[in-house]
Amino acid sequence: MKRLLTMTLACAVGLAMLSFLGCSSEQKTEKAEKAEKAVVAAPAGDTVTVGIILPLSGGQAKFGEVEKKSFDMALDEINTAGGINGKKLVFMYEDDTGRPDVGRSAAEKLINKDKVVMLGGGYSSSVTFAVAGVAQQNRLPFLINTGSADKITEQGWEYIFRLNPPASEYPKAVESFLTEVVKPKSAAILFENSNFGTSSSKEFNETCQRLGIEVVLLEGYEHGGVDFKPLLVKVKEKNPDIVYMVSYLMDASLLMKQSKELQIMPKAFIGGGAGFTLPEFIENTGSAGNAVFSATLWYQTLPYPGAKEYYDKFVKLYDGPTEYHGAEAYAAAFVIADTLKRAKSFSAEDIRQALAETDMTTVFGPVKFKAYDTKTNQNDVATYMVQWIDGNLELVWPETHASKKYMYPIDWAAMWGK
Amino acid sequence: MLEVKNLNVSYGDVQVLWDVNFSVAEGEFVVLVGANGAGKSTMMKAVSSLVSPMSGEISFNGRRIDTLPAHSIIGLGLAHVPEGRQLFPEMTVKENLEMGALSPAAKLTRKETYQKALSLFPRLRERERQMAGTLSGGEQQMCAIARGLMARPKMMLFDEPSLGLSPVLTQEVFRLVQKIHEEGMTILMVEQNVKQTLGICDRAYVLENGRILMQGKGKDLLEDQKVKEAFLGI
Amino acid sequence: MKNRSWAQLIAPLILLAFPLFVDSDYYRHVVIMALMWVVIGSSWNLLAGFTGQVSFGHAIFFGIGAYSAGLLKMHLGLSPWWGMLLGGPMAMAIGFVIGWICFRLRGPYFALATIAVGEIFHLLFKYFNNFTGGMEGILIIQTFRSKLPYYFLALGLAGACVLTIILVMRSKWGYYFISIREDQDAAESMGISAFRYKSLSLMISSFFTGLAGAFYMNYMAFIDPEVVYSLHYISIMAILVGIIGGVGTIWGPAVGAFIMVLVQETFRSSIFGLAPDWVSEAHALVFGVLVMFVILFMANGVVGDWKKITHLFTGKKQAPSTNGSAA
Amino acid sequence: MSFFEAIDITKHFGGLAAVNDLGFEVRQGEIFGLIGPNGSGKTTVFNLINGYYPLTGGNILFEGRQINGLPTWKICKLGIGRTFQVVKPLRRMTVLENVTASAFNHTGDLKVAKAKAEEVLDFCRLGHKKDFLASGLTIGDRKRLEIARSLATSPKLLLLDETMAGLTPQEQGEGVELIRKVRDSGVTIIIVEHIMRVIMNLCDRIMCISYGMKLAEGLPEEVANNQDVVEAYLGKE
Amino acid sequence: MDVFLQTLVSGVLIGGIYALIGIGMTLIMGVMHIINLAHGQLMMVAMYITFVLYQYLGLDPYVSLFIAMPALFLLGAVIQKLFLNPLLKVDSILPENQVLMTVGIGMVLTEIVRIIFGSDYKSVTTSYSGSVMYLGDIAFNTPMVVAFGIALALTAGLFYFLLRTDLGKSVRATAQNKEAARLMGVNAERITVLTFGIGAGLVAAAGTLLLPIFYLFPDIGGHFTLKAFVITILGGLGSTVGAIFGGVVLGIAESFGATYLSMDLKDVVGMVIFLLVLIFLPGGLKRLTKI
Repeated sequence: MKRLLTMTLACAVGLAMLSFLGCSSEQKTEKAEKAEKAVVAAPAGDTVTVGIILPLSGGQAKFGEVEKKSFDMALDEINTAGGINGKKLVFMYEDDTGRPDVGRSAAEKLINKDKVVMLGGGYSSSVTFAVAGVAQQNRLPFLINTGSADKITEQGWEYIFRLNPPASEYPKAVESFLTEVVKPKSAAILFENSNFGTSSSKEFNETCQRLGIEVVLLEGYEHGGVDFKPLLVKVKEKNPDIVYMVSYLMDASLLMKQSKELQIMPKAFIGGGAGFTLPEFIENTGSAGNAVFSATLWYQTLPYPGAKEYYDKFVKLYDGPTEYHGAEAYAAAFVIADTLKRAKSFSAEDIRQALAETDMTTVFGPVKFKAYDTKTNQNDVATYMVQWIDGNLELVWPETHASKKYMYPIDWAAMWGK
Repeated sequence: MLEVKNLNVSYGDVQVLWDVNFSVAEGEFVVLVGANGAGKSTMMKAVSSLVSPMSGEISFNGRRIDTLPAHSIIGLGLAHVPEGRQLFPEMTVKENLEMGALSPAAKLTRKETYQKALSLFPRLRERERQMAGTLSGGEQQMCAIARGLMARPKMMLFDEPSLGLSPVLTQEVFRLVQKIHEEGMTILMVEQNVKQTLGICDRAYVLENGRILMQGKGKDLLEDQKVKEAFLGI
Repeated sequence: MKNRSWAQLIAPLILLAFPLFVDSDYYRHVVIMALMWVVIGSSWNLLAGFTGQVSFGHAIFFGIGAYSAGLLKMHLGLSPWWGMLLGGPMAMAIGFVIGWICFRLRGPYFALATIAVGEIFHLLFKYFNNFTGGMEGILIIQTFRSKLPYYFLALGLAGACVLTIILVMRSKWGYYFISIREDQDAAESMGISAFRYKSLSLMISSFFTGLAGAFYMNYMAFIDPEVVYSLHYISIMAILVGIIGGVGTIWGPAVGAFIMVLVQETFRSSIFGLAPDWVSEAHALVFGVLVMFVILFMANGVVGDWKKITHLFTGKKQAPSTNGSAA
Repeated sequence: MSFFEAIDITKHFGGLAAVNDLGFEVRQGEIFGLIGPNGSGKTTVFNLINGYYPLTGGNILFEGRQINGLPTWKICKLGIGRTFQVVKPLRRMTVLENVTASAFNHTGDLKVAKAKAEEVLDFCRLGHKKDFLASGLTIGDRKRLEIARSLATSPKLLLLDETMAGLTPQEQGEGVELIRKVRDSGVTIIIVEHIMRVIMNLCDRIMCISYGMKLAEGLPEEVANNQDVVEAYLGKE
Repeated sequence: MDVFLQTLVSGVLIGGIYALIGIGMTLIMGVMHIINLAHGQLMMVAMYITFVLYQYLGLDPYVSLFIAMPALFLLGAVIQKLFLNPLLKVDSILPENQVLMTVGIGMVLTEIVRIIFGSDYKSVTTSYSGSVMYLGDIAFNTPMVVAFGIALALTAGLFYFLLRTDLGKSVRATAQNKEAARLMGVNAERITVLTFGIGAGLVAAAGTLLLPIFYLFPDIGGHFTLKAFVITILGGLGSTVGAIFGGVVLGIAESFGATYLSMDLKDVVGMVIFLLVLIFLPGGLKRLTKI
C-alpha cells in the first residue's frame, strides 16, 4: 500500500507540476507582453523574440552582467529607432550558470518552449560549444559573440555564426608585436585548465613554433590554487624571454603578484585576454600588474563609429567601466537587429540567409561572416594589444591605433624594487 | 544512603533488570554478586544514570537521581569506578586523576586529594607522567579507583574491579577497597569473585538473571549452598 | 502483494503515456533528466542503501560511461550509440578495480576513499587532454531531433535498472547485500564473502551508472570532465536523490530523482516566472534545505517514512512496526 | 583423523597473550563445553576458530584440513557455524529473511533457501515470529534467531557463544532442550557458557581455561571438582 | 637548489594554513567521530565576514580575526546543537547520517552566501598583500609568514587549552572515552557543541589569514573541505599533532608535486597520498612517528 501511494503521489505531483508549469508559462508570456505593451507604443502584439544565453550566476557572472547590460542598452536604442521594421525586438535572457549542461537546457527551453527566432550570447567556450550543438541540430541560427574555442566554427555548422575571433587569433596582434619589437627566443606558457585556457595555450604554442620561439614551459593549472610559486619557480629557472598567461581575473592577479615576489623578470609578461584587461586586475596587483601586456579585441579609442560613444554611455548608465566583452555584446545586438530587418521572414532559413549576408560596421569593427582556413561563418576581426601603464589600460599595438606608446623594454627591477 | 526501588531496566526491547530492590546505608560496604550477564553492570549504570530505567526509582541521600543526566551524578558525591577501568588512554595518569575532580567542590582541594590518592597508590606516583593506556592492568585499576577518589565522594561504586587481573593483583585491589571503606567510605561493589568479596563486605545481594535472588550478611551467604549452585552449577 | 504489483503497473503506465499528454519538448526534457537521475540514484542506492557502502564517487562511473561513448566518437569516429554497449561494461570493470582497492575500508573510510578516487579521475581526465579532449570537451550532434526516442530510451533504462534491482533484491544476492549492510561480521559468519558481494553490488551499480553516463553523452551531446566527473553535481547529487526519496527502498531514489529535478527546475524558472527573479538563484538553496529537513525529520526519506508523512496529515499516531519487509 | 583439533593455538593482542598455547580436541557428535572466568579468552578462541582473528601461533584442523588462515566465510562454507555472545541480528530484516540469507549457504535458489529457513525456524520454535523484524525480538528470541541462523548454514560444527546469558530460567530450559535437539540432528557443538547449571547439564566434556591457558579438561563432574577450577571461579580464600 | 628551496618554503608556508584547517577538522572528528564535509564552507563564511568587515568598515583582516573567529564559533556551536546532535537519536539505515547532514549544511551555507554576495570573485587587497621578505634568493611572502606565525600561535593556544585547562581536558576525555567522561561529570553534549565551535573558529582563522593573499567566492569551500579531510586522515584521525604534521606534509607534497610533476597534478598528488595512507597506513602518519 505504501509503495502504491508513494508512486501515484509522486506521479500525480509530477504531472500536476508540469501542467502547472505549462499553464503558468503561458500566463507569463501574456503577462510579459502586456507589460511590454504598456511601456512601448509598438504596433499591437508585434514582437520578435531572440534568446540570449549568458552566465548570469556562477563564476563568470561578472562578464555575463556586463554583456547583458550592453545587450539591454543596444535593445533600447534599437526599439527607440523603430524596432525591427516596426516590430518590437525582445531579448529573452537565460542563465547558463557557466555549466554546459545547464546552457543546453536553457537552449532547449528557448528553442522549444519559447520559440525564439534565433539565439545570441554564448560566453564561455564550453557552454557556447554545447549550445551551438543544440542550435545547429534544431536548425536555428545562433550568433555567438564571445565563446571562442576554435572548434566551434570548425564543424561546418551552417547555422552557427561567430562575431568574435576564435581563440587562436586573439594573439594576432601579439604576434606582430613579438616579431617586430620584442624578438624573443624563448617563451613560457601558463594557462588555466579550462576550455578557453587550453585551446588558447595550444594555439599560442603553435604560434611560437611557427615564429621559431622555443617554448620552455607549457603548463596548465587548476583554478582555485592559492600558491603558484611552484609553477613560477620553474619559470624563473628557465628564464624565458616572454611569459604568456591565459588566466581569469583572480589567478591573473595571483600570478603577477607572485611573479613579483619571485622577481621573475622576462622581457615581457603577456596576458591572453580574459582576466588581464579588467580594472580589478590592476586594483588587485598594484605595481605587480604594471607594464603587463594583454591581447584584446577592442578598445574604446578605436576609430570605429560609435565605439567611444558606447563606452561613455555605458559608463554613464551603469556607473562602471566596460571592456571588449561588452562591446562584443553591444555589436551583436545590432547585428541581430540588422539581420532580422533584412530577413525575408522570421523563418530560421531566412534568418540564416540574412545573417550570412551580413556586411556592416559596428562598434566592434566591420562584421562579415566568411569561410576561411578550416572555419565557416566566422567574422574576421583585427586584434589589438593593450598594456597597463601607470594604472591605466592603454592600447599600444598596432601602433597606428595606439592610444599611448608602449612601454618597452621594461626595467622591472626599478619598477618593483626589492 | 542509596535506595533502589522496583527498578526495571531494558536495553531496547530487552529487559535486563526485573523489579530490583536494594539499599545501602551510610558507611556500609555492600556487594552485588552474580554470574556474567546477571545484570550487575546494568545495575551500576542505572545508578549513575548512564542508562535510564523503564520504571522504578533510585534515590541518593533522599534525592531522586534516576531522572538526572549522567554528568550531574558525580557532583552529588557518588563516584563510579566503571567496569574495564575506562581510563582516558591518551592522557597521563595525573590528568586522568584530575579529570576525577572536576566539580567545583572537588577542585578546591584537588592538590591535597591528589597527594592523598597517590599516597594510597604509591605505584601511581612513579607513573604520574605516563599515558594511562600504557599502564599494566593492575595499575590501570588503581588509576581508575584513584580517579574515583579524586571527586571526594560520599559513596563509591565499583564495577568488577578484579576483571582481568591476576589473583595476586585481585587481592591487592580488594585490600585497597577495604582500606578505603575502613576510612569511612560507603561502598557498593559488583563482583564475580564471590569468595573474596563476600569475605570482606558487610552485606551482599545475589543477582541472577536480572533479579535479586537472595541477600544477607557476606559470611552467611558464603556458606549458602544456593550461592555455590548459582556459580558452579553443582 | 497485490498493492505492490499495482504500483509497479501504474508507474510505468503513467510514464509511458506522459508524452501523449505533453508535447512540449521542454517538459519532456525535464522528465528525461529525471529518468536519468532515477537510474543514477537507484544504482547508488543498490550499493549504499542495500549493501551499506556509501559511495561519494558515483561520478566516476557516470564519467566512464559518458567518455566511453564520447571517446569512441572522438578517436574512432564511431557512433556514440556504441557507447551504450561499451559504457556499462567499462564502468563495471573500473568499478571492480575500485572495489578491489576500496573495500578494504569500512564505513566513512570507504566513503572518503571514493571521494579521493573520484577526484583523481576528474583531474586525470582533465590532465590527459590529448586523449580525453580535456576541458575542450567532446561535442556530438544528437541523432534525433525529436525527444521521443530519448524519452523512451531513458524510460527503458530507468525501467531496466529498477527491475534489475527488484530482481536482484529478491534473489540470494539481495539477501546477501542486506546482510552485509546490517552486520558485516555476522554476514561473514553466515558464509557470505563480504568482499565478493560488495564487489558484485558495486559492479551492478556501476554498470547502470555507466549506462546513464553513455546516455547522457548521446542525449546532452556535450561532456567535459567538470560536467561528468563533478563531485558536487553528480556524486553528491546521487546521494541526495537517494536520501530524499529513501535510502534502502526500491522506489525511494526514483521518487527522489523526480523531486530533485522538479524542485530545481521549478525554482530555476523562478516558480514559473511568477516569483521575482532572485528566486531562481535559490534553487540550490531550497534543495539543500530540503535535504537537511529530510535528514532531520524523515531519516528514511519520503518513501521510507511514507507512513509517518501520511499520519502527519491524518493525525493518526504511528503504530509501532513489528513486522514488515526490509527488501 | 580427529574431527576438530586445535593445536597449541596462541593469540597475542599487542604484547598481551589472550590465548596461550591452548590445545584441545573435539569428537564428532559431542557437546564440548568451554568455561572460564570473565576475560579468560573463551570468545577469543571462537574468533580464532572461525577466522575472525588470525592466529599468532598454532594450527586448527577441521576434518583433517587446516583451516587457520582461511577467511571467515570460507570456514563457514566448510561447515563451521557460530553464534555471537553479543547477538548480531540483522535488524532491518525479518526473522525469516535473516535465516533465509543464511540458508543460501549451500543453495542459490530462493525457494529452497526459504523452505530450509522455515524448517529451521520451526525447529527452533521461532516459526510463529518469522515475519517480525529482527530488531523487535526479545532477547530470548534473538538468541534463538542467532542459533537458527547458524543452523541454517547446515554446519557440521556449531560454536555457541553464551547463548543462555540473559535468559529467564524457563527460557534456559528451552534453550538446553534446543541445543540437545541440534546435537541429536547430527551437529557437533562447542559451547561457551557462564551458567554452570546449563553446562553441567548439557556437556559431554568440558574444558576450563583461565588467562588463555587450560586449567582442566574432562567430564563435567571432574572439572567442577577440580581445585584450580573452583579457585578460578570463586577466588582463593 | 633555489628551485628546491623555494618549493620547500612555499610548501611549508601553505602547510601552516593547511594545518590550521586540519586541526579544526581533526578536533571535530576526534570528539564526534564524524567527517565534517561542511568544513571548507565554514571557512568560506568566515572569509566573507572578513571581507565585509574590510569592505564596509575598513577593518584589517588581522583585526577581523577577533570577530570572525567568535562568529564562526557561534555558528559551529549552533550547527552542532540544532542539526547534528539531534541526529544521534535518529535511527536510519545509513550510519553516515551526520556526515550527509554536513553535506546539506555546506550546500545551504554556500547558497545563502551566493544569494547575498553573488558568485563574483571578491578580494581584499591590503597594503601588505604583496610584501615579501627575502632570504638570499628565496622569497617569503609576508602575509603568508604572518599567517604561518598566527597559525603556530593559535595551535599553541589550542594545545594550552587542551593540555592545561579543565575544559580542554574534558574535550580530550570525551574524545577518548565518552562514557567515562560523563561519569566524571562532563556534560558530553555541551562538549560536542563546544568542540564544533572551536573547530569552526580555527578554520575561520585559516580563512581570515588566507584572505589577504587569496580571493573568495561562494564555491571556494568545497575545495578546502577536500583538503581538510586529506590532512586529517594523513595525520591520523583525531590527533592534533598529527593534523599539524599532515597539513605541512600535504603542503610540501603539493608544492613538490607542482614543481616536479605538473601544476595540474598538484591535487592529484594530494589525493593519491591520501588514498595510499588510507589503505596502507590506517592511523595516518602518526603511526610512523609515534607522536
